[in-house]
Amino acid sequence: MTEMRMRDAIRDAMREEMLRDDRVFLMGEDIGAYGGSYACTRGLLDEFGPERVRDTPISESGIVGAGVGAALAGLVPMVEIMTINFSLVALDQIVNNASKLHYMTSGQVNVPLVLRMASGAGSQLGATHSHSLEGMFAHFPGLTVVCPAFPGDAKGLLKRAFREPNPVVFIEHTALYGVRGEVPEDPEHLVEFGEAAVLRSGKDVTLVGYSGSVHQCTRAADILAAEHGLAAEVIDLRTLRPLDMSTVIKSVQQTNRAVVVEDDWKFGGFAGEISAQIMELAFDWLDAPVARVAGKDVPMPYNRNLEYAALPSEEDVVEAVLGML
Amino acid sequence: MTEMRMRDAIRDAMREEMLRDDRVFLMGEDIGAYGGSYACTRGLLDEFGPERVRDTPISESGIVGAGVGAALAGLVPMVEIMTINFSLVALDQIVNNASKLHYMTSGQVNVPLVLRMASGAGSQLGATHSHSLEGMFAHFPGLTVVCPAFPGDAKGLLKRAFREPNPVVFIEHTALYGVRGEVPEDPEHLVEFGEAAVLRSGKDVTLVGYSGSVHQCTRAADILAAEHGLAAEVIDLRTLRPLDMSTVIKSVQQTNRAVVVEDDWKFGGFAGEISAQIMELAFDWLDAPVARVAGKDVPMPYNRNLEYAALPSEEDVVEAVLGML
Amino acid sequence: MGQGIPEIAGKSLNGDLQQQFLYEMLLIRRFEEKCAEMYSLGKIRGFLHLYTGEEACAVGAINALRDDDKIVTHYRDHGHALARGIDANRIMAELFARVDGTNKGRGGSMHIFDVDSNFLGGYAIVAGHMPIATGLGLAAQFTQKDWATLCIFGDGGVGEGEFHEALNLAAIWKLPVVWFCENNGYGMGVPFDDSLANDVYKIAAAYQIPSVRIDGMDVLEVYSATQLALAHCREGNGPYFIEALTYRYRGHSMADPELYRTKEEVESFRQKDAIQRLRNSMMAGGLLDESGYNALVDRVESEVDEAVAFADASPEPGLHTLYDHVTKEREESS
Amino acid sequence: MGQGIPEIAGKSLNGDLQQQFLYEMLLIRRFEEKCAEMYSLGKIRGFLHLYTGEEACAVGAINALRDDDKIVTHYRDHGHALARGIDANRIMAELFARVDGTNKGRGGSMHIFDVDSNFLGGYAIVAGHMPIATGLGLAAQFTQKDWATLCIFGDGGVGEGEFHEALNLAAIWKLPVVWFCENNGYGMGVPFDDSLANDVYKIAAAYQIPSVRIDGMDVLEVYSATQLALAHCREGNGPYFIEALTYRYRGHSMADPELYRTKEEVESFRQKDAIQRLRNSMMAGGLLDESGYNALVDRVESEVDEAVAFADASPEPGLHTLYDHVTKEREESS
Ligand SMILES: Cc1ncc(C[n+]2csc(CCOP(=O)(O)OP(=O)(O)O)c2C)c(N)n1
Ligand SMILES: Cc1ncc(C[n+]2csc(CCOP(=O)(O)OP(=O)(O)O)c2C)c(N)n1
Ligand SMILES: [Mg+2]
Ligand SMILES: [Mg+2]
Repeated sequence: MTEMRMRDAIRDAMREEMLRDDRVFLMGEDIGAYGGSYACTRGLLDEFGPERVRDTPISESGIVGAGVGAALAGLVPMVEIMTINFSLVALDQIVNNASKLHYMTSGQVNVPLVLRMASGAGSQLGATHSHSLEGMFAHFPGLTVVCPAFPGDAKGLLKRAFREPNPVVFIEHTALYGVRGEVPEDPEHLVEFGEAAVLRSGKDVTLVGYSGSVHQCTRAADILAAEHGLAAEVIDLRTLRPLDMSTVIKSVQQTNRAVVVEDDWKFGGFAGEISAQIMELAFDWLDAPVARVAGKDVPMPYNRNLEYAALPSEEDVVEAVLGML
Repeated sequence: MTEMRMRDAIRDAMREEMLRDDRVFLMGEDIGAYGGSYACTRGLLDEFGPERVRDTPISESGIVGAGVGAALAGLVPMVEIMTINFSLVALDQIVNNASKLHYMTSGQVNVPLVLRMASGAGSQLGATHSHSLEGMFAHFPGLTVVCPAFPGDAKGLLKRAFREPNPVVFIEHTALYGVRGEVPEDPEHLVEFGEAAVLRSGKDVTLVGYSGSVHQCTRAADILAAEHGLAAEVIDLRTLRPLDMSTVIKSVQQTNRAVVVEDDWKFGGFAGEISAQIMELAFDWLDAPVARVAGKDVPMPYNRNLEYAALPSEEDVVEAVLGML
Repeated sequence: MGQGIPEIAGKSLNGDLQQQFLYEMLLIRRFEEKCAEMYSLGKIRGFLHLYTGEEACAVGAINALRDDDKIVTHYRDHGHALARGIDANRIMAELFARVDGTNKGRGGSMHIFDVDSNFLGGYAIVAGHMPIATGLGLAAQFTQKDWATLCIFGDGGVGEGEFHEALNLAAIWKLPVVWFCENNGYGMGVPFDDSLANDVYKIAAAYQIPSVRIDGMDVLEVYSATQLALAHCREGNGPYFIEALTYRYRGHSMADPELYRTKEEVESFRQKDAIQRLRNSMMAGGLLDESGYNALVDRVESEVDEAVAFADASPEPGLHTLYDHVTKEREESS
Repeated sequence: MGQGIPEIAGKSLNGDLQQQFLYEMLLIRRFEEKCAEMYSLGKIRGFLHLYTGEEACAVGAINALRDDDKIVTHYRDHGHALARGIDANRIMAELFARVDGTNKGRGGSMHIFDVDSNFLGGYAIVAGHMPIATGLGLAAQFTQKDWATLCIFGDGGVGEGEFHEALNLAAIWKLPVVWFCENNGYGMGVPFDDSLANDVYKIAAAYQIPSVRIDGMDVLEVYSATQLALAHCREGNGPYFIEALTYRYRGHSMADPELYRTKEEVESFRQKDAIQRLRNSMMAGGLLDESGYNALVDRVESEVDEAVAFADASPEPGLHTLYDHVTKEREESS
């Protein structure tokens, strides 16, 4: 184990996978000389050269589609879409090509493509640059959607993504790039998809989060313990598709209460899926309706106070828990 | 009242609004000489000329963006995206421009843009041409999402859309274009947004649908009545955003059971939102978990039997109801 | 001969090859006519876009390829699949949605795919496959192989942003992709002239890609233009662009009321029919006689009949397969 | 003078106008420098893209417009907003996220918007505003007005598919749009030469749009080129394309480590500084003296200081406004 920041764990994952498998290459806007807009690829151009660390023009649809093509020909491309906000111009490639080709061809080909993108709000980037669309991607069959909350998981999940025969949308919360954590050194340490992590055990309520919202859950758990004497169980989903509901249900069967937390807009968001599944699978165990704490249903305002108000906070989580007792 | 098909009701709505307001114009692929790929604009080119019924190249992003620009300049454009499957290449325009400009400018401008698109599966068009993405659009604040199930509503809602100061995504199920129904003649007959219709009253279970799935609900209600002696209340949401939950909740408080039906993939779909809200708002009234009957989580296969199996049917709805008694 | 294509003076293509071209064009023609019949019988469903009139494009371009070259194309793809040598039986079975179809009945008319012949698919989102072609080119370059990718698309596809992105990337990275635009004059009902601000091949030339316009109803011209294009690619010179002028005899799809063009216009193109042209020139050159021609016609007739019989006999996929292949299982070795 | 632009021989712009240009360029320069300071103080947040070095583009192009002409631009937009005459106080207040900002603190640096001056926004999705410009052009044509739309974007935007779609639509429909590419040599850290297969203005010319490349660090050249372009549009001849060669002195945004270029390169462009050039030529021509120049410098200094004071005094928007303007209420009359 070494302690490192999330962005370095991500870089190490890419570097190790490039060393392991020479079919792996990276492409994206400013991943080369610039070092990546969130510095995740810094140093890789020097180490691997411009064929394997390819700077591209600003053509998201073109480069994602090129990733699909290269994957069809047996390579293992990682395409970095600078931020999730720009994935909208490439969505057709992701949905109609990457996610469907294996099925439509009855298994003749598969698309081992890793799409990395930075997500999330909180730095006053305004309405067009503050999306959290993890749930949107999770809706499409054929995609795997990964959203780590810690450096160790980020590394293990990203390395796992490079060994996945299907397209993986790997979503990194911008607020977490600087977060430090323990990271295993073993280059064969992978984190499997579809396995949620129980970060903390508790008998009073289950808090479910992914990516950035995991940290709101753990902070809320701290407050609940310190100020209200309540023991919250905290679950980090780690991947949204596949989704590990059995860990969630096992927990809810103990706690009888659940709060699902996400940054994305509440209305029509992924928390609704989790909430509905909890009801479907653990109806008789629920002492209160599952609560959702999520982003307010507004385009993200630039102003800091408004932005803060638009995002879910640990206080909101605490309030939701207290409201259901 | 006149009886007519859905496609004719849609055409009449456009025609009447063009006659009423000379700022209204239509553009899209093959809406002119071809008459629209689902024949909804047939005859309008002859009546209004090529300035107001504008055939465009195959450039969805370009024409939707052009619609936004024209709307900013005070016109009231209707852009037809031939089918919802092609909306993915234009999604950035819809989300980052159309839906957000009013908010980002603090109300300086608004975008009175009507986006019509055909949706749904069932005609063996295969995986890329069988999307039901109503719920995806409903997730974005700033958009209004309309999905009529009957000709009369289609006309009243589409006319209402032309008078809406905000962008409206108007989604027409391809399987319904030929459906006949009573349509009011009064050119001032509008159907308001955010008002669900109770199509049929019943005390045993609430069936909630929109667009095509409304018809599965009514057929299921017939079967439930005829074969099982059960009275189902059927609710047609008509618009997903704004969403009329109060009509749904009032019903569930009577029936204590609900099934939400949609064509779209179940996982991460809009039915999850409705289901979660029913739990949140009517937890104490529920005798069973809200059930979701939706599309199977697979890209749509071409084969007819497989496609049928992938789509929700009235039998599935009946089964869900019987399973919750 | 189109602008910019050097004449292949004297190098008349040998008789066997011409015979092959004629056979393939006849096969496509007959296959498509049969599809129309099968569609009206309800045996084929969904969207069906027929290729009659454009046979010379598929046959000329695809015959110029090596086996290891890749093809991606649009939804009007039966002709391309047949020209690639994919068994007509398996194509028809796909259209009938049966397990012996190329895609086991999952794909349908617009999505024919056969990895064994490097036929990497028909794609139904206009221009959506063009970036895939760029990626295939990138893979060839990355692995230092000299196979090329043929990317076929319609004139309507030129309106999409992905045309621009795919061409630009291929040009700046010098990728071995032959862009092949089947300009049949219409994108559905919209005349090409109303759709693009310039000739297709001139737009392509702006990316500094060698770009030619050819007669897409002359199979020999298509063949030799594609050969030149492939040689250019294989030598590491980057992409090449061909705009082939052609015409579709039928409506855009089976649902097309064809309100946008006249019978006379269609007739005028039938006068230039590629099959008749090749047939006549072969006869004039002594490469074919009436009985030889009739033998070909009979051969394709029976092949197409056999395809229908084969397709009809093939079972439908079982309902238990619905969830197969949504994602591929990971093999532990990889 | 760039290729294709007729010399405006002898027609030297009058001294008052040159004085105005100089003042505006100085104002933008000082405003941007102050923004950098305010950013490091944490007064401005989010992404901040400064415009120093490129002032001649905004000032030259926007001064050629009429009041009823529309502007849409990209996220590097302060210079454009100032050149349009939007009060520096209100721009700075927007950057400070205050209620007196152009967007009441909702938009931020990348999204300055002022409908009263027909400044229809900075847009932050690269090339995402280009189709909007097409639509504005369509509206002018539809309503038979002779106002034009100026669409400003960066060289990086040319890589996007929407560039192609927007230009093509404007060209086939002959819309009054002046496309103005600020080619500052880089899209973030990627050199322009690695991004596009040809010169920008040559790609644009492929759409049969009159297209010129000009010196974007010469405000007089930018002004007269834009005048010609606007005249072309107003006469109903369709769009016009200008590629202005320029340079940004600072990093892409405040977060840019600038690993991709050398100090020497930056210095070489500073030698061609637009402000110094205009100042020198005005002095040489007797249109300006040292004290006149110093007066301008003092004036912009105090205007920018005032803008900061104004912004700082302006309150933050109240939390109760969070849900305002998600959608507009329908007025029954409409
Ligand atoms: C992105 C997208 N937009 C629209 C369509 C609907 N559509 C299918 S084919 C077609 C016309 C394409 O014309 P062209 O590229 O010239 O090919 P052709 O049919 O003439 O062979 C259209 C508009 C689509 N499939 N994809
Ligand atoms: C669709 C999209 N992709 C990527 C980005 C991230 N991004 C912001 S600015 C920029 C570079 C743009 O360069 P250019 O258009 O030349 O403008 P300049 O910054 O040089 O003025 C990039 C890649 C974005 N905002 N939108
Ligand atoms: Mg065509
Ligand atoms: Mg630039």
